[in-house]
Amino acid sequence: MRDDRLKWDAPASDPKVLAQDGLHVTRVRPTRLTLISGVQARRASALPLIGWPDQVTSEQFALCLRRDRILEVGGPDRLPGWDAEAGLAISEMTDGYAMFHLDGDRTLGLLKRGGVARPDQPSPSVVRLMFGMDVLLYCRGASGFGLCVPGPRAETLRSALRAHLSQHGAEI
Amino acid sequence: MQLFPCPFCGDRDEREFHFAAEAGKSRPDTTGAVSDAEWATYLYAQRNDKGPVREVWVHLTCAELFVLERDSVTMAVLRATPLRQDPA
Amino acid sequence: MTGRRIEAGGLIDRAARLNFSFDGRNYTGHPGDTLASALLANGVRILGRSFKYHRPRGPWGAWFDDPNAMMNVRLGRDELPNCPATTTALVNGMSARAVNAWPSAAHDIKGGLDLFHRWLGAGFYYKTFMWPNWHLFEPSIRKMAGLGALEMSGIEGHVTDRVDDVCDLLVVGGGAAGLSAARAAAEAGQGVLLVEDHPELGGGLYRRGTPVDGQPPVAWVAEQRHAIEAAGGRILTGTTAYGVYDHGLVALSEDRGFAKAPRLWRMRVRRAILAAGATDRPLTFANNDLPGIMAVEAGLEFLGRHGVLVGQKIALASNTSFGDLAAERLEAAGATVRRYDPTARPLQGIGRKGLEAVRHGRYRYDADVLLASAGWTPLVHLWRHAGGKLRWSDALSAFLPGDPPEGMAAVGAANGTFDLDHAVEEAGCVATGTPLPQPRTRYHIAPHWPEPGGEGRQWIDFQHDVTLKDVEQAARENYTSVEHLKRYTTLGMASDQGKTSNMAGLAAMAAIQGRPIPEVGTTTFRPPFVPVPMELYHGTNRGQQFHPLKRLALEPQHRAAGAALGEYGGWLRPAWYGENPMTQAIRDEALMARQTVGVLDASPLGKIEVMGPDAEAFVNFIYYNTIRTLKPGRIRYGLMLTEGGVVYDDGVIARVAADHFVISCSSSHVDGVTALLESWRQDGNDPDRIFVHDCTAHWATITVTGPEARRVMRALDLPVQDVPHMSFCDAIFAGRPLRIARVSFTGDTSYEMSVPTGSALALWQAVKEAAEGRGGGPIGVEALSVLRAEKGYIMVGKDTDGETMPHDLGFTGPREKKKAAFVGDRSLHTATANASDRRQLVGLAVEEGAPALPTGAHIVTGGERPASQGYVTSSYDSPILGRPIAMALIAGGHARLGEEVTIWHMDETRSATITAACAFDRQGARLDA
Amino acid sequence: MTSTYSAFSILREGLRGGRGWRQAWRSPDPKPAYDVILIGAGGHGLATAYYLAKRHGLRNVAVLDKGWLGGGNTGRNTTVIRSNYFYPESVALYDLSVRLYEGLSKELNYNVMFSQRGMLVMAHSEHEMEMAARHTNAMRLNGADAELLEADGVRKRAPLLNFSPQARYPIHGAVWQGRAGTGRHDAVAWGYARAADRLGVDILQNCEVTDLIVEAGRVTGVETTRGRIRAGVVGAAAAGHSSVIAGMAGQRLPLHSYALQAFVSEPLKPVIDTVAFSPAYGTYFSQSDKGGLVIGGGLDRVPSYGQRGNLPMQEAVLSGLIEMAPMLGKVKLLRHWAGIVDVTPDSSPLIGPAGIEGLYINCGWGTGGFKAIPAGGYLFAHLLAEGRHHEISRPFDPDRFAAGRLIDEGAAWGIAH
Repeated sequence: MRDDRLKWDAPASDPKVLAQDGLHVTRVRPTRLTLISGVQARRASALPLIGWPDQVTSEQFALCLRRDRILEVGGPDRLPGWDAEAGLAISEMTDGYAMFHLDGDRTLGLLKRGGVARPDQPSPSVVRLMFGMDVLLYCRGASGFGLCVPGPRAETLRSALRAHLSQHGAEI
Repeated sequence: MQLFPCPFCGDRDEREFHFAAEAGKSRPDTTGAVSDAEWATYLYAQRNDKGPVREVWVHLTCAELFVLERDSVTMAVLRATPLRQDPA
Repeated sequence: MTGRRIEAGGLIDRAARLNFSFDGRNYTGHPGDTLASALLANGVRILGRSFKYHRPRGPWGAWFDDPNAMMNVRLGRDELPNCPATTTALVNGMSARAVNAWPSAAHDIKGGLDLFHRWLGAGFYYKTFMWPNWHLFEPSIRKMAGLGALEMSGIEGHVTDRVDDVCDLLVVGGGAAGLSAARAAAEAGQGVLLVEDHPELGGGLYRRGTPVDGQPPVAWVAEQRHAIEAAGGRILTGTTAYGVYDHGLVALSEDRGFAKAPRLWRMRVRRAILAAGATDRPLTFANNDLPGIMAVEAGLEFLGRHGVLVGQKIALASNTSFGDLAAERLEAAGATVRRYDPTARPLQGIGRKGLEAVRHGRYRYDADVLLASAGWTPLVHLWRHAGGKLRWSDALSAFLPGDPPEGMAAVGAANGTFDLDHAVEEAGCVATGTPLPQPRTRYHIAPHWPEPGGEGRQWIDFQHDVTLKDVEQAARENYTSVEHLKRYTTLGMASDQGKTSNMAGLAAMAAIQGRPIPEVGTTTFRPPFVPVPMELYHGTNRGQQFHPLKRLALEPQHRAAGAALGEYGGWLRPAWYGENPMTQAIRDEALMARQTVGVLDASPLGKIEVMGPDAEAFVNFIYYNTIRTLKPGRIRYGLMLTEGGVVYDDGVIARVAADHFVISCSSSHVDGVTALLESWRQDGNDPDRIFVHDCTAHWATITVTGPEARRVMRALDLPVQDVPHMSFCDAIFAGRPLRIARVSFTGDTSYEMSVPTGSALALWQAVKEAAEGRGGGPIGVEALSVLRAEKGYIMVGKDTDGETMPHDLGFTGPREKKKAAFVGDRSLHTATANASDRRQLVGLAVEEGAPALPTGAHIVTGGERPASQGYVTSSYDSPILGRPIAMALIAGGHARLGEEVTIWHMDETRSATITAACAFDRQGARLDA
Repeated sequence: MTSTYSAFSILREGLRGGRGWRQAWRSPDPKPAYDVILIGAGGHGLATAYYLAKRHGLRNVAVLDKGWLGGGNTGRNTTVIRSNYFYPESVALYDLSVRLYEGLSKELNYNVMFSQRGMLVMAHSEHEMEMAARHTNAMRLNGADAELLEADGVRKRAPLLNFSPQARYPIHGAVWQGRAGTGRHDAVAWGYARAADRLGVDILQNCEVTDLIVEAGRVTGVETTRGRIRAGVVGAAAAGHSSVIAGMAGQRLPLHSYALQAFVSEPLKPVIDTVAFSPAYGTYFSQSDKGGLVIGGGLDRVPSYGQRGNLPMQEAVLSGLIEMAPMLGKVKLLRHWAGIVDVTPDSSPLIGPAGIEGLYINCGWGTGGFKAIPAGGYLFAHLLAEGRHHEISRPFDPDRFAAGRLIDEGAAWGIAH
């Protein structure tokens, strides 16, 4: 049995993931993430419902994941389980996603290394395949993006971004 | 790299999708008697048409199952409809 | 000396000098040169040798249309094989060597092979080398074949930058037509991307040197570039569109310098205009492969782009109206030019290692260069990639773009519009959707094709040494379809992929058979348009980014605790801890868990919630086992099957409430089980009454197992009294929810504690400390594998294979009794499923003192020819039992307990006794100790 | 006329300008009826015709193809020949093929260049080494040659691979089959075509079957672009398009059609003298006699009849290749192409009746039909001539699905094969 601890970089703990001219990636920790599914899920939250490329303007919003599923970010505390009255399935996912903020003029250039995500191609949902993994990608302001991956993928995303910048950073 | 339409999310990279099955198959009621042949037909027999096909696909990223009509020769995408509305 | 640099002209920078070497001799050139142009400027004629006969060769073309001048090129520490000298931009310090030649292209010791050519014709190897067998001959043939040698080291930083992008209109080709189209479209408000494969825009303009719109080429090109960019268009030079794929995806390779990986643009385009131009095709005549014979356009290209006059006494043989212009240009540059009409009488090249003279009919003329053209061939490759049709034009003697593929148009020379002004006009019209003027052309061609039965050796494919005689022989042997011709003679399979040879090959076959050329057809045009480094498909999809692993929230703690990390089911997990050798460490951990307590990071275990009014019926259908009867607060072990009845996953399911379940599947199957649940939910069930949340990532799970587990829990002040085996309770830990499940994968009392990953560190530290206080500590996955094997607990995929059904594992109840339908149910009742010789899971015991059985050893029948009856799936030394244990899948095994069987491994046999799979604590007394 | 190939005939023809070489096969016009019609002049169809004539004395046979002979998967594969299988049924089938290949050049008097340079199937972890041991043992018990190599043994045979412990998938060892190798794919089709033609078989190119003639519940002939042709019995060996043929008789088969891609690089001086396959990297490669690296991988993800490749699989296969042998990143790709293969649920072939009298199928070879050509032809000929299975083909009858008697090598090996 091999010991692969050297083969895989130890996970970084610094929330400032990357910083280069015109490009910043930071890890942020939302107060609460709640997964809500149901026939009426997209109408179940009082928070603004965010698809692509809707702009997130505050700390509280709901990302549209599917036809019948949203992810509340910074929403109210909800009792997990099946809410029979509202017809909603509710799970807390606060610790389930790693959330990154990407800011700067060159961010779109970096995202083009991960897949196609064009603001002029709208989509009701924010889920997509980027950098080879399932992510949630949404817009924050003019040149800012939010990028979420399941926690176990955080290190992969971080190292993917780092690899692109270290190899081709000057040309992105 | 093909572009497939998710009925909910819209056009996406083909790698976000997975071919599930040919459309129009229904599972025999296994609480009753099902012959070996019937079961094998359900499990294994395929139309495998050359040309226009109707298939069930999954948009992996949003987990939507839908019926995709496309041409298996030209790769032209003809129509995508959510499975739940599929009349067949 | 034949070629030389002229005083002025071209796009080179005469002020700067670049040093380089070829075949060991030093030369100089200028920025803007290719290896080929610089060598020609230095008077070098022989730049390579052909593949089969090692014939001396100079360049035929001046760009990707040259199959002859292939070189291994080294720059500093980096060497690339098979670089075409005509497309390799000269860099100071380059050292080039002709491939397939030794010691040099000029003096190649294998040149003598040419003497045997009459025995080495098309497909000779299919007819011989059969006796005694092929292997006798193969090694020496292999050594002879191949072009460049590959240096066995990688290039540092050779990493492709892959960019996904879209554009409204892609214009392929930055010549007059492409520039005009791009400008017109950009000024009409379209989002334009123009790509040109040369480092400079301008395409064929430098060859002619004629003014465009009254401006010299350089000025006109600069103005177009400015206008395109001013209108918002993008331009990429040094960029080749090399493939068109489904749904408008065009792959672009952007050159970033020698030995640097090109950038890959995966460009999704709404519309594309093909303005790729056309190439000269070779004239087929005797000795048409001699160094010094090259394409008319190549001669002009070297002159116009690189300031190199390729010869002093130039013979020019062209069957098109462009010959006049070419002669004028060359004469103006200082050469004497003599024109020949190749259609009038047969042409022949004379010379041994290069052209010395031309024979035309009965007349011989001295010449150092012969520029030849049999007409222009539009570059329609991308058109064909995209599915466009071709049509034959008698007027132009060429295949032209016919019925267009969706979203693509062709303009300029690529469309058979060879005259410059017409091309410019056509490009503007097509770009803006303006009606086209009536087609007209000044270009004139007198068709001239290979003439079967002709004298001498006439080359069709230069690199592969395919001659007209080879084509005639192929026809005689009935290899007449285009693909047979290509494969039998290897015509068109050289590194230029037929760009120079296909038309002549087709025409030769047509002439032999007396059929029109379009009836013979064309071979398939396949990507890549030009050879591209395979790195283009790799990029950052390497190392840790290639099949990346999922990472544990507690990985820093495991590293700090000295864990060896290994890959398990897509996760990086602690294999064992500490500095001891692996075997010792695993043994110590397994023993510790049996004697006191072990702590395991079990976070990858699935936590998939199924909720909704139909959740109960749904999970009852998904599982082999009956779940309907499970009470809230309780947990049940269960198997999931495929519809084929094969065990897909095992795990436990907990019922939280009437309409709420949590499925804890095995860690490698979380994504698969989630997908499977979604698929059944939406296909065959009411998706509005069942919802599936994969919450695995939110939770970290820490398992405490062993005789001291209960005391560890008490020390942490966690509720253990009301958690009987196979049940769970909810609690609070550090202000966050904690779920404690009593399930065991070791056979000892175990608690699986799940907290949100943010609280994992606190829980881990508390549990570890409490365990260490009782002589226990963390254990890795390897020790767990031993512990579970002692109990006969399976790992799906290791102790089961693609045939294993639940009753093979001893789980017979639901198959016989479960009334409700479930996934895979009917498959459990076929003749095969009912067979008595199915491979069933059992244990194996070895004689006292014997070593452990090798995993993968087979159980065999006795006798002369042993046959497999199954194999060992898991085998370990059990520290607690002090003897080896093993599990195996054995035909009819359940009925054979106590039987002594033969174990076979790599031709050696030993014996073992079939036992129950469980080897430790068969009564299960320790579960609740 | 020179009809036998030998060093002597080459010498003689060389001296007289090759004017004596006769046609490798005729281009006859279709007769109104044949005893046996084979649909598909690929390796399997041509081999079937050859063995029908040679072994069963049936010479009134036609092989029909919609295009040129050998133009389907026979002419567009990666030429690997091997019998490294797990189940006895599979080994019996594929080892028959290897044995026939071993004598094929001489039997056909056509050099098919079967080069037994061996094949490595890489194991990248302890677990994979255990699986490799299980497999090696199974192959040896079933009478096929196999050896379990440690990393050093692999290094000796393929030193260009990435043996670094830091490789994404470090090499622990491999299953080695020395009798495996590669052949010249076109030559197999041409050799069988020439030999069958000599025995009187009509090879009808550009003769597309547009329909099957069904009379009284029995297939009695075919409609083609060159007219109607009657047949005593029809055998379909139309890889990729078997569903289309069966569909003409109203039959559905357990098949999906997929594009399978292959790649060839620029020619290089010898760098590897074996076939190296890594399931973990998802790729395999060998080097052709011409010097090009011949590279393959898994099926495309999208069921298709479009005979062309797709980028995602290209990236997966070539990325895996470069991870496995990093210096290959600088080697240039010359071309890539795709064939349409039909794949069964257990990835084992279908040989047997097609569900209607008078029609038999030989298909479902998935990614590995080329290596099976001699055996496929041999067994299919037996079935067509005798009306019953040879014992080796019996387990591969389509009836196995209703009985649940699948031969799932992929499940046993852990990967598609």
